[in-house]
Amino acid sequence: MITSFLMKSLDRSILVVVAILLGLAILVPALNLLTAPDHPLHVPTYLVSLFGKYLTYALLALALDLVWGFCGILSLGHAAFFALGGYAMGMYLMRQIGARGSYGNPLLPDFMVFLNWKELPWFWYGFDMFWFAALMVVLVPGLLAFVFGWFAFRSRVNGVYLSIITQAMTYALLLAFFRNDMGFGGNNGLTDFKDILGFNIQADGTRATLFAVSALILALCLILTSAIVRSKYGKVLVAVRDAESRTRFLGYRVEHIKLFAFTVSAMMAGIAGALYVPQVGIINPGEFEPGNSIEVVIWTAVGGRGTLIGPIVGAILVNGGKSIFTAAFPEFWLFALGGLFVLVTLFLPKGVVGTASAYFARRRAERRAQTGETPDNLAVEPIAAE
Amino acid sequence: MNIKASVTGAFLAAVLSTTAFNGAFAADDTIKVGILHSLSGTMAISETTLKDAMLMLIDEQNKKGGLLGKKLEAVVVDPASDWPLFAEKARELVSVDKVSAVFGCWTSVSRKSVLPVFEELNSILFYPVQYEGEESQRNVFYTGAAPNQQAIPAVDYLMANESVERWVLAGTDYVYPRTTNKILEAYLISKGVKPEDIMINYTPFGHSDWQTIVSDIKKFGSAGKKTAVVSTINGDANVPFYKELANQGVKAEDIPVVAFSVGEEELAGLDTTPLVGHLAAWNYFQSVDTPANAEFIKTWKAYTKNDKRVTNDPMEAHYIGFNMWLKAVEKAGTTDTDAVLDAMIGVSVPNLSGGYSTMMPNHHITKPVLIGEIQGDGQFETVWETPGLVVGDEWSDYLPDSKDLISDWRAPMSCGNFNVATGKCGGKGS
Amino acid sequence: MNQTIGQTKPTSLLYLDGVSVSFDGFKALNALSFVIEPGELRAIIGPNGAGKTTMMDIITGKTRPDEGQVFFKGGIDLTKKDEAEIASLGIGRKFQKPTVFESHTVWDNIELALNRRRGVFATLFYQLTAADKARIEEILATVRLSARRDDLAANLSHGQKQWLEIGMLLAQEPELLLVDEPVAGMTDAETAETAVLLKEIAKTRSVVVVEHDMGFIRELGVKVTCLAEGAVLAEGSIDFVSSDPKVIENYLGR
Amino acid sequence: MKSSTETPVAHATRQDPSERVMYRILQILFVALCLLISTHVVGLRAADDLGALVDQLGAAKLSEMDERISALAKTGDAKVIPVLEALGEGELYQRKSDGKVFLVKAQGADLLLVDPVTGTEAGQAPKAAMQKVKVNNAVRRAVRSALGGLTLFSDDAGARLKAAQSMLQTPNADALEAIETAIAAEKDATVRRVLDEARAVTLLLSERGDDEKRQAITLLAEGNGRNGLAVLTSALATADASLKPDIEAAIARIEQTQALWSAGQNVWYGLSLGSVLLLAAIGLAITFGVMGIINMAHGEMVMLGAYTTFMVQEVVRNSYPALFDWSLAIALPLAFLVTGAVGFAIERGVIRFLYGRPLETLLATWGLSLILQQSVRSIFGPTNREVGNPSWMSGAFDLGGLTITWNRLWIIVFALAVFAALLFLLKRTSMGLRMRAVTQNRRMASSMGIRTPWVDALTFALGSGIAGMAGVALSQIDNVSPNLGQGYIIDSFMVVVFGGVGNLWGTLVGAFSLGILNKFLEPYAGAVLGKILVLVLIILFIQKKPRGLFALKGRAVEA
Repeated sequence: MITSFLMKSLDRSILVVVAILLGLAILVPALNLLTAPDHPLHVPTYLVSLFGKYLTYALLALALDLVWGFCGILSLGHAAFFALGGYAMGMYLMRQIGARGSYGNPLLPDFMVFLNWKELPWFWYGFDMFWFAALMVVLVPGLLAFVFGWFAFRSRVNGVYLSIITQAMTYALLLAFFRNDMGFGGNNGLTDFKDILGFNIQADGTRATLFAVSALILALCLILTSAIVRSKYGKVLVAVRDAESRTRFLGYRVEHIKLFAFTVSAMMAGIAGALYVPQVGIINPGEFEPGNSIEVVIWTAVGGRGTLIGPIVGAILVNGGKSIFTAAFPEFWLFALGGLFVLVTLFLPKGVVGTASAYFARRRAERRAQTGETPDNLAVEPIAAE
Repeated sequence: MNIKASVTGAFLAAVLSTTAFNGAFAADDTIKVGILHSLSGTMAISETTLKDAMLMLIDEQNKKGGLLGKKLEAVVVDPASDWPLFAEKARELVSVDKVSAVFGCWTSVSRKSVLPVFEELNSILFYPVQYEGEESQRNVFYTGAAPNQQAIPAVDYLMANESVERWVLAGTDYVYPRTTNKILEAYLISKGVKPEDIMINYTPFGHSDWQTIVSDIKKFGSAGKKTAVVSTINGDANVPFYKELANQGVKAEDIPVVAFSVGEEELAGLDTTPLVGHLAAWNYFQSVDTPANAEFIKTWKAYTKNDKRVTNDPMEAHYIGFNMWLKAVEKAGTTDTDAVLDAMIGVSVPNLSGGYSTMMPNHHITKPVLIGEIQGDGQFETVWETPGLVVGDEWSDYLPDSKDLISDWRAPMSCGNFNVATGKCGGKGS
Repeated sequence: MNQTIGQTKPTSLLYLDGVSVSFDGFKALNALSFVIEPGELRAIIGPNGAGKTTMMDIITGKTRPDEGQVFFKGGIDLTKKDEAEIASLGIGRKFQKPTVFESHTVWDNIELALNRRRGVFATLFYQLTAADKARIEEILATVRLSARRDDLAANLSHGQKQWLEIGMLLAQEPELLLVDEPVAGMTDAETAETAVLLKEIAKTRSVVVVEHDMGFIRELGVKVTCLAEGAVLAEGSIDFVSSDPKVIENYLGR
Repeated sequence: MKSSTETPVAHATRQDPSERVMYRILQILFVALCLLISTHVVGLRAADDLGALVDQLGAAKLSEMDERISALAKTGDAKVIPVLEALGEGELYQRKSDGKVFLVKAQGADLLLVDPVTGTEAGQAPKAAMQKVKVNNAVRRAVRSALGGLTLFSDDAGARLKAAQSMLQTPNADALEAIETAIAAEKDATVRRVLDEARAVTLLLSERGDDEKRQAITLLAEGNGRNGLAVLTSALATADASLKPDIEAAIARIEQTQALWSAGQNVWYGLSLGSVLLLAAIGLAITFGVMGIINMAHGEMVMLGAYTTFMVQEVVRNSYPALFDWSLAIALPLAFLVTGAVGFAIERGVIRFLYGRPLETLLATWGLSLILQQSVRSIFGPTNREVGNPSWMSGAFDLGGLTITWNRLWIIVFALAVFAALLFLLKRTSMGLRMRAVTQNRRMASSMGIRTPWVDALTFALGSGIAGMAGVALSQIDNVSPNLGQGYIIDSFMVVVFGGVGNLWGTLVGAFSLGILNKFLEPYAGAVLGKILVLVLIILFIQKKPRGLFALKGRAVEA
């Protein structure tokens, strides 16, 4: 059952992207570790980390696309799920520092020592074990999404209202994590990590591995989402997006349908956050900023929502652009970024991938019309107007 | 097929453009200096000025012939008040642009974010802002004030000159105010202040509704003892705070407020007439009357082509840090990190308040501490000054866990957290 | 069991008694009572604002009545259930505006409507069986859409969308079908064909049709209920109702 | 000029403490008497000494200033008043060449000198030739208390009131007799009341008998002033055992009254916060609530309004300084026009292509907000800009035990006025009718001959213009920086959603209830936790009422 469920996901375009990701997972670390720094094909460690970061962003965008693109839930809370996953990982990394902190305290992280905390708060227990932290990475965002979604979907909070209350949730979490009394390091967050699973976090090998793991997990999540979207459940999701009350009158429990997608999506966002933290070396409440959630929406929109490849492409394009512009035009890059958002919404409502695939689908249809072939399924569903 | 082509195309384009772009910055015969200050986002308000100040300093140095016979070249990036982006940009500056030193950061969190990068890539950061201490890192030089160079002298002044007996410690809820207030609380109690005479209050960033807190301060101040507010309120929140103080009639003569994060830049956004007499503690004021400062202000106004631009303490910190770096590079004869790190310690350069500042083995510098009162024109008037220079104390003596720690980056100790009680490097030791 | 339940209740399929509901002071339904027998085809007419759609909202669980009773198949209290439960019990509803899943194919629309387990995991691991396939083919033939099975629903004509929606309701296998203005915007030929279709459907289940088109209702030739101001004005054959002076004044006259 | 002749002060400083107290009492009585008879005579007699005393200010260290100021005050000479005032204002300078002290006024790059004794102009001097006489808070306190003593007998009731208040705030036992003399002579009831309180406060610090002190305590207990509480608390430590129960009772009583008032004060703070929220949200209630555009650039409209105020004040300051108090009145219509025009352009340029796609307006307007922010940053610089409070918006007044600041009061009035005007516009004018028609049923409206694109653009411009006007008000209490709008956007959406989209009354009630809720939570939970709680409550509330406080019911909404 599971295999047939997963097999269904592997249509051509998904296979290609998965293959590219797997290729990158091998190629980039290889070029980084095995070639000399002056070799023309050498990938510097700087770029490995940078691309690793993009991949985690891509995973976050993919997670958002599952709920927004396919179910019409515009969540402005995905930055929160991402950050929670990141914090779970960060707490593990903090505990790994052990007695190597500035004060040499074997139990307490530095920020607790100099603020005179006497003992480790209860919610830090267990995070010295990787399996526990890994569990929390999916459980905490998943549980939050489940509880939040259970209330919200049951009360039929919809559309803009849902967006606004997810934003309120993110904002409340932002404020909460800012508080030093919470025991998460306040504004500074968690930083100064030393190693992960015993490997030095700054070593080239670790960075290359983290990149490979990010690519691998992104590929896995892509297959998973693709399987979800292409199952009957996925069709129900789109049905909910397009005509919620019709779905309800057909006897589907729309709140359950939404809740499942929302929870899975939050878990994926949490995993993205957990992969992100060791690669950038810091997690702090800034990740909860409501603006971050909106940015994720924009990556997805730029790439093309309702397509699975779109958000991946969008996240990489926008962040790549941001990396380049913040260095090349430090004073003016915001104009470029802002302009991009306006132009994409105006002229590319389906996003880059959506527009491209619509164009190719038309071409194929024309060719078919000439040769009289039978139609095959479209790789990408078009987006219905809201 | 087609989708594959478009996707791979897009991805390759992104990869190529990044690398190609970075290639364009390949090294030539200039010495590069990285400037890592936010030009957008919430911190742009403070940090943009420092970027301009650095560009001016580099410009001036090039007019004087550059360094080691080469021109200096500034590399400016925008980390956009986004802390992980600070780390990314720091990495880019060091490993792609190959800068010899970086001047940057404002918030503690941005510094914490880039620390591992400078450590890993072995490069140099000059950090120009007053901060909470509790840190000493091999690759970082702290040219702003440690708590003992700002907070403690300010409290001493209030106790001696205004006979303050009751204290409100009001701050934004982040690590600098938290640590400073912990240190101050311990210090005040050691001076015989009763715990019930200390009120501590934290507010979020950008807090704009100060009605309740100001009225609480008034109430706290009406207990018959002379009361003062020690404010570690951060940047943006200060303007509404001072406006509320002025409107509720809290006068400096009754309840003086001494601030550690309010400088000339922040006051530029305020009508300061109702605030005359409130205090700030810094290591530099624009009003300092020395020839060096007059020259600096003149150059600054000319460089920014704006007669109203003000100077402030972190700018002076960059001025000192930059000159120290120049001197150390000249002494070492190279920009090689290890050589410069060794050469830095003991370097002494004139500061803008008429003395010399020296880089100490703990990577902090010596500075005078000035207490100034706000004037009607948005400037400060120095009302008190430490008799000599104060050495920055990275590990506070008033926190139980750090009082045994010292830092000395000279060989053979070369340790940022040496414990004098156990005689080991690395905090308490286990 | 409730003592006040009338004797019609145990035998009737749908039983409404004294149902009232108001929105912001406006009384949309005013002590409405009426009964549908098993296998009955019933037409409902009435002016705009008479409460026809509100009545359907109440039966399908979209709106809760302020007072009154709604029972299905004798003992099932519909006022305590939500839309999905009511749909699973066997009440299908067709909206005034054709509502189909536009970004799905005609085939998928029917497949989604098929009366199978509808839980998250059931749908996630659902496999299309030969029996299901045959059933979908059958329904497609019934609603005359076999040729367009692979087209997106968005590309259907207005009338075809109405049929697709009816097809979806058939797939749902309801015992009671509520149909809101099925022929609005249809051509005359389509209207006639729709009447045939509905009569065919009514052979195996009860159907309630809300319509303005008197010609269409005459074509159906069934018992008619006329609503006005949230209550039943008249009930009987089309000729009886259309000659009622109250009906003429309220509805037909102007 | 520096050599000092023998003055009474010089004697006084050499005498031992008890004699000094006696001497001061005599001195004050003498001064008061003289003042009552003729200030003139004293003035003439002391004219020469006065110049010397004033000059001594210039040479003094900060720690010696206290003494010198009281020496000046003791002359009792009315001419001392402007000198002390100038000292407090930092307008007293010493000429570097001869050490002579002058009152100065800025005149271009130079300083205009005024002789402190004669009050006549004494030419100009470049800034470099003069040195400011240093002042700090201790000096200002001394000046204030000295001035209090000197102006207590002024002819101007306002000056006397100020003097009485300063004596109340900085009580000084030495001044007791002077206050009593003043009370005997005082006719003005307001001044008299303050003087009575000042006397009570001062008396507690003095060496007077317990009975008198007890009366003073009773008087203070009846008031609600914080000054009384401060004096009583400090008196508690030093008072005789017999007085202690009275003092404690009085303190308890004052604290009780204050606790009662503090609830009222919280309501006031809540109203004031609510009015800010209302102002911030009301424009959004149009663009989001009525038009359905998720306008993330709304905050930037507020910011543009604030910058318009800044521009207006710049022009006024530089060209028409006399009009400064009117600057806000000038800025209001301008801000409305500027942001309205920007809104109009945004609607025509971007938003009109996005009707029916509300979630995409979020993306486009977010992009616009980035552009607007960065534009302002490029044009005006990233730092805060100074926007001054006109005099009628500065300061506070007491209403019973409430302290009410003028700027907050005006902002509440303004918020309500904007609300009323908007309500009138929407409900009572044909423009409003057309706006409502278009937003409710676009097709129908256009078929009735309404030019819908035009109405759309005007509605959006209206919402933006109102946001701009809010910016004028908010510039009075917050930073004027490119980040200004960011701080309000989330709160604004919360208010509109909480109140119920599309319902102006909902926005009003929503804003004030959130404001008051916030201010009642703040004392218990702290500012941060209070805000978190409010957010959580909003989330829970939306579960209960998914369409806000004043949702439209019925099927029309869901169609």
